[in-house]
Amino acid sequence: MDWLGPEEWQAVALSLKVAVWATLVSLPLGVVTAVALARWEFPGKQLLNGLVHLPLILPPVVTGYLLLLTFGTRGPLGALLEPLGIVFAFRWTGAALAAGIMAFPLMVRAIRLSVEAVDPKLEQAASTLGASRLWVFGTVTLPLILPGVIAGAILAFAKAMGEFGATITFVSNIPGQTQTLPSAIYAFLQVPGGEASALRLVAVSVVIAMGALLASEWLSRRVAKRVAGT
Amino acid sequence: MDWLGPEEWQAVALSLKVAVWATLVSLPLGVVTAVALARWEFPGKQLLNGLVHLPLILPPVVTGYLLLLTFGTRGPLGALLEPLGIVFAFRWTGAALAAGIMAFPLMVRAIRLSVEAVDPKLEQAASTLGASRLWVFGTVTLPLILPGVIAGAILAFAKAMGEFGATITFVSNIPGQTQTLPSAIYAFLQVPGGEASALRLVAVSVVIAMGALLASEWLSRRVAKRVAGT
Amino acid sequence: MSLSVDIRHALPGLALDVRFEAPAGITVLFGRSGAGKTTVVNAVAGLLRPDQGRISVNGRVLFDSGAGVNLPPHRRRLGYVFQEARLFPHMTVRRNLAYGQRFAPKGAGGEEMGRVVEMLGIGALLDRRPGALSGGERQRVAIGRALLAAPKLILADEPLASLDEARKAEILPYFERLRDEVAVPILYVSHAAAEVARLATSVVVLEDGRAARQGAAAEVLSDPAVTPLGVRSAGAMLEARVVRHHADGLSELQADGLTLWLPRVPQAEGTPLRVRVEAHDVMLALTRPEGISALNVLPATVREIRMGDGPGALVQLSAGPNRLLARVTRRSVEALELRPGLELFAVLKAVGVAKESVADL
Amino acid sequence: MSLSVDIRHALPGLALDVRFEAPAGITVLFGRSGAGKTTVVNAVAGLLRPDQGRISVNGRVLFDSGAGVNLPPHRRRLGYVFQEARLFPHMTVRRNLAYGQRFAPKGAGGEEMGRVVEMLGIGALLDRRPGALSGGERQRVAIGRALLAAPKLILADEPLASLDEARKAEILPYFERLRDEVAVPILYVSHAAAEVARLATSVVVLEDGRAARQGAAAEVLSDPAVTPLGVRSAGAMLEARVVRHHADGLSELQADGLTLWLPRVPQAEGTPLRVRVEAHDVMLALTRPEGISALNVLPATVREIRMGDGPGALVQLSAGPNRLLARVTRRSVEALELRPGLELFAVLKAVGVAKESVADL
Amino acid sequence: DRITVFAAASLKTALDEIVAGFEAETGHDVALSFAGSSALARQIGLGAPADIFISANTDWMDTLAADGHIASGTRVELLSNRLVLIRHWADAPQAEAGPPDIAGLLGDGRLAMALVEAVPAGIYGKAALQSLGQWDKLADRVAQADNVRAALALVALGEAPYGIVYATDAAAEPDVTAVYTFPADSHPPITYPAALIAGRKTPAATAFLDHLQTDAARAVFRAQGFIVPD
Ligand SMILES: Nc1ncnc2c1ncn2[C@@H]1O[C@H](COP(=O)(O)OP(=O)(O)OP(=O)(O)O)[C@@H](O)[C@H]1O
Ligand SMILES: Nc1ncnc2c1ncn2[C@@H]1O[C@H](COP(=O)(O)OP(=O)(O)OP(=O)(O)O)[C@@H](O)[C@H]1O
Ligand SMILES: [Mg+2]
Ligand SMILES: [Mg+2]
Repeated sequence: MDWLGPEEWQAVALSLKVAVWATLVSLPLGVVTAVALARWEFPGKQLLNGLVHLPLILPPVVTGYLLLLTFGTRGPLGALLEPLGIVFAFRWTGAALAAGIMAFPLMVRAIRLSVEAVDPKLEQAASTLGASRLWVFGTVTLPLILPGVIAGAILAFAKAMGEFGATITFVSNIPGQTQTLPSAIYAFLQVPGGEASALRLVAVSVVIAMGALLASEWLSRRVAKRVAGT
Repeated sequence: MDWLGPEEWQAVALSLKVAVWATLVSLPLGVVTAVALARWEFPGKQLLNGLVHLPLILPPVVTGYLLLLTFGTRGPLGALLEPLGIVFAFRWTGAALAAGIMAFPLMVRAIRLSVEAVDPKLEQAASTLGASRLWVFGTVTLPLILPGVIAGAILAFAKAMGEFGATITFVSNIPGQTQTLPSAIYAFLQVPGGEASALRLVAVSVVIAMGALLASEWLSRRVAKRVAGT
Repeated sequence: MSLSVDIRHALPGLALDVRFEAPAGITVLFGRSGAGKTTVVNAVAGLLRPDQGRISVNGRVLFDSGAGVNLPPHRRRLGYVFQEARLFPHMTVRRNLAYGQRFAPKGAGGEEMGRVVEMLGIGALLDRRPGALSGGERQRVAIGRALLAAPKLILADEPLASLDEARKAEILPYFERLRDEVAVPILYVSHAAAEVARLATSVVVLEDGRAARQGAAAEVLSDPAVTPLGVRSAGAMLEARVVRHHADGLSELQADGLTLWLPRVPQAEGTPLRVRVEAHDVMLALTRPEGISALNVLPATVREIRMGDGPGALVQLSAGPNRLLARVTRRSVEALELRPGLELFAVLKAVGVAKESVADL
Repeated sequence: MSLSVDIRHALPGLALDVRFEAPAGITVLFGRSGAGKTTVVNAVAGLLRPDQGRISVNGRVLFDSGAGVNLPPHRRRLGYVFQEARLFPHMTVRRNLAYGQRFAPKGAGGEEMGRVVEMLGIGALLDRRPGALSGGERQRVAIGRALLAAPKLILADEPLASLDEARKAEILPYFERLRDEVAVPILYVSHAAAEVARLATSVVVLEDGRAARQGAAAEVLSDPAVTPLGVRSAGAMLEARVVRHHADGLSELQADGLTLWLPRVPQAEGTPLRVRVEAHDVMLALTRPEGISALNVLPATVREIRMGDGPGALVQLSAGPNRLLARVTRRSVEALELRPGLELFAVLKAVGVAKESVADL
Repeated sequence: DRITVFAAASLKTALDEIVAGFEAETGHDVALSFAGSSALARQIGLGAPADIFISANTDWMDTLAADGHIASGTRVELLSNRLVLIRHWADAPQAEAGPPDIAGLLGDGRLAMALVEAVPAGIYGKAALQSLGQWDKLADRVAQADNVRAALALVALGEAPYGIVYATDAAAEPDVTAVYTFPADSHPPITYPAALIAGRKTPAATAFLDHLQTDAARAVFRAQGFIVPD
């Protein structure tokens, strides 16, 4: 399609890549965190809970700034990770990190609700049959929370597709490297007469997210039907 | 406390008002939408689903701009509602509208997951005892989804407290009228030397949101315990 | 007062095609596990919409696929005791019990909470939630909840399956009273012979989704060809009247000229009742035996002898206008030279008649 | 092969304080609804951590509050049939059944899937999910799932409560086989007298959280003071041996000098077995009755007469080295002038002994 | 009377101070709404209750004027600014004689700027680099932030060794040093136009616009580093 310029296509591709990675990488962590918050008792639990919600509460710019402080080349974690070849500053990986962190509370909340809805009696039944806690989780809990995991993933994906404030603050806007769709949209909106171009990009991002949403609905329904048992 | 100026206190008060109203007003709508998406079959269901998720996908600026176009004094809905005395543009009500709309997908997803986890067999049991659909909802479904409703409400509240992009785009940043905490933080961050002031406001907003979070956790646990049955 | 069911419904595992008329009283549905009992009950409750058919209670049409009628469950005025309790987990036992009362029309004359609670022995549980109840306790609360909804039709799916004998013995009279006084039609699923015998006004036997046999309880259960609960549960019904309660704890009953001695029955003197005499409790004697512990020695005439496949035989007797069934061995049939028309004595121990086998008429 | 339980635990509704030793075989727990049966079983399974006490199987300590031992459930090698199925809703029946097999050590010699499936009659259900099963079908799958886990201890909480008689009759022998051949200790909760009588090696009676009585099945169930299943289920055990199967479908048994005639028993000639004779099936006669249908007329001596509160009395008899219980009315006790030492005849119909009451030794 | 002023966010510190004086002097009540120029301009175009608009660039003011939203004859060029090249202070500051070879200085670091196509500081910076003949070498090396303050932060934190920001921002940030001031003719004039909004030409608003041009006000602007045209 030629109604998007090459730079815009780059932004679309990059946004997809960033959102997919942000979602996939944070998913296991989100599941673990959700289970921990829903089922375990440990000191500092409420602290973890607050921390997870922080990106939701803070203005995105602040989150981005904090990321910069922490994961920037001079930041403590950034400096630590750099020798391992993990660099976030001004890279798409940083965009994914920002998107993942911004989406994390949404993901965790969704999964956590599902975990809380699982009947512990089923998990008990599995354990009496010889399944260790890990096996119980993998064969009973996880399949049962799958609709929640899917919901969490799609929320995270949608959020990651739309995330702007933290991302641009953390990794700036470098066309082809860190320019995501929302950054491009923002740029168009800053100049008089840029609305039409912005709208085209908005349409693209809506189409992508809606496609993902429909796919997740379909998947979720299939899973739910299986669990309902017919 | 005199470490916040009067204008800042105004911003705190306004943010609270906006977030509380946004949460409370959208809550019933969120519950209905969640139930509709989880349980009913109707034409345009996927459209509604997409619409609900839209604010999550769109960059906030775009959402704010669309709100301005729609609910502004010159917008179609704005013009329609004005004679009824309902004005959103550049009022705190508009900030609440923006916050509510931005928070809506989070609220709906949380509630919807809970609705999907309710065993329809319990609702059936209630209906055999003579309860109409509405009664069943009020006496069985609603109490059982309460943890999800609380989770949805707190997510929405936190999001509303932190919402910035759509709000400032829609209703601007007029102290005492539409200047919420995030807008005030933004303004401070735009000028040299404003960081310290911004940080103070960030701290306030974190304290408020964490307080709400803790309260919701406590409430949620109480409710869950009741439902678990001991 | 009657329930009429005529439905067809296809499930992956079952093709349901059931038609029966249940008269007033308790209609027991039975059949093996998976025969379709719960499916039928769900259809009557409105929880399952049959592909085709018609269901009506006392002329009120609940469902009619032809006429497009399908009353929602809450308009059917039911009391459904589910096979798996289904208590509301977020309500105390008390609120669970009271749930249906709110929806009963004023003056519907439902049961009284206190009475039901006492009968079910759940007084100590009222402020607990279902999560803290034992299996049997849950089931009892579920029974109470259904009874308190002032229903016009009671559906009970194995309501007593998880209860101990003593508890059953306390609850059974309640169902009898419902049958006899309140005159609510009851559709009752059960596997337990004693329960069926005691409660059933009529019986529908389901086999693979079809009503293989149906009719009055006395008839279906006395038919040696059916004995659907296994041959051990064959038996006959006697209609009798309480003559007198004696000081030694025995009650004297009169059944059309026969005198029966039973352990004290709860009914007042003069009350008509029915007694189920199980075939395997009846012994036959050619001469009136003397010096035996059995108190009931009834003169009778052999009407019919049905030899079984195994070592047993079922002997149908007439004792006055009453019928009795006796299960004996084929060896005894030969040794005693039993044949239709032979006059002999049926011997029955007073204690051979279980409490559950005596029921109001 | 034995299970030793000694636990104390306080619940809001119940103060549990139970101590019992279960020898090899099937130990039946019973007691009224809410007595604490499920709680005890959960403690053995490790799903409930008792406040105090010790639980061990064959010397392997599962729990010891003193020593701080508390094996997690998955290390206890259990097969637990829950009171409420608890199937995994997202797995097919087949996967539910196979679930525990994975965790069994290689060569643990568990049951074979095909055999269990056939015994339970669930072959047609293998590809369905639990949501599409009937109550009884679910329960059967749950039994299969537990058996297939190659457990070292089977816990069964009213496993057969929701099954029809015919189905029960098919599954009971399986538990017997487990008891006799596989020698897995089994803790079994049941309310059903016939089931208990047939399966129990030993019996623990729970009352309000305490073990009110325990001992060998024959002993506990023959004790007229206990009759824990209600007085109707009092009975005595006779140990006997199959002498011959006769052509007319009867089996001749020998019990220390007494000859017993029963409907054909499945055991081969020469096999020792035990027969439960229920007290209310036994009639007493002062002289040997002639011309009666009952085949078993056993000379006996009155040992003890226990008058009940009601109209009944339990008479304990010795017939050779065997004990018998007869339930009669007080009126008969007086009319026959029964007293310890009196010699008389115990009359028992061959068909009076239910199939379930005959069991391998 | 109440006056509502929509002003570019970078003017916050100065305007806050000026307004305090103005209010004390006249008894009028001034509400200052700070946001991005683009958002403010759009809001005014859609009927925002602003009396005065102070933009950070001329484009948005031109657009509003073209659409007839500006009271004719009231537009003044209030302020102007200079563009400087800054570097992180930790590296020994060195004065540059002529225009430095920025690409050479960067090494493998990035040049922090505001969005070069959208945000005024970025647009001006790009023009300046083009006129110095360095843009083509640098185009791929630029980390574009969503506003000039974020660009400044990147340099202040050392994430980017160099950046291009306004002189006003550079002056107030202790962690950066201005190493080169771009010639005023290397980029379009940096001006902050102010004007009354059409239909809002009240005496109070006019008084405030006049007040902004008083010596007292100019002194405040100057103190913030702005250049006040004579
Ligand atoms: N979590 C709990 N909190 C409080 N009381 C409980 C809890 N669980 C069980 N109880 C009580 O403990 C008692 C014993 O329960 P348990 O489930 O062991 O009974 P049971 O003997 O298995 O009865 P049933 O035959 O009805 O299944 C009951 O009175 C029950 O109400
Ligand atoms: N949703 C379903 N999908 C497919 N098959 C089903 C479904 N529900 C029930 N069945 C099948 O229909 C048959 C009848 O089920 P139903 O529950 O009526 O049996 P039931 O007579 O109540 O048995 P039980 O005594 O075991 O409770 C069973 O074989 C069951 O597997
Ligand atoms: Mg059923
Ligand atoms: Mg129990």
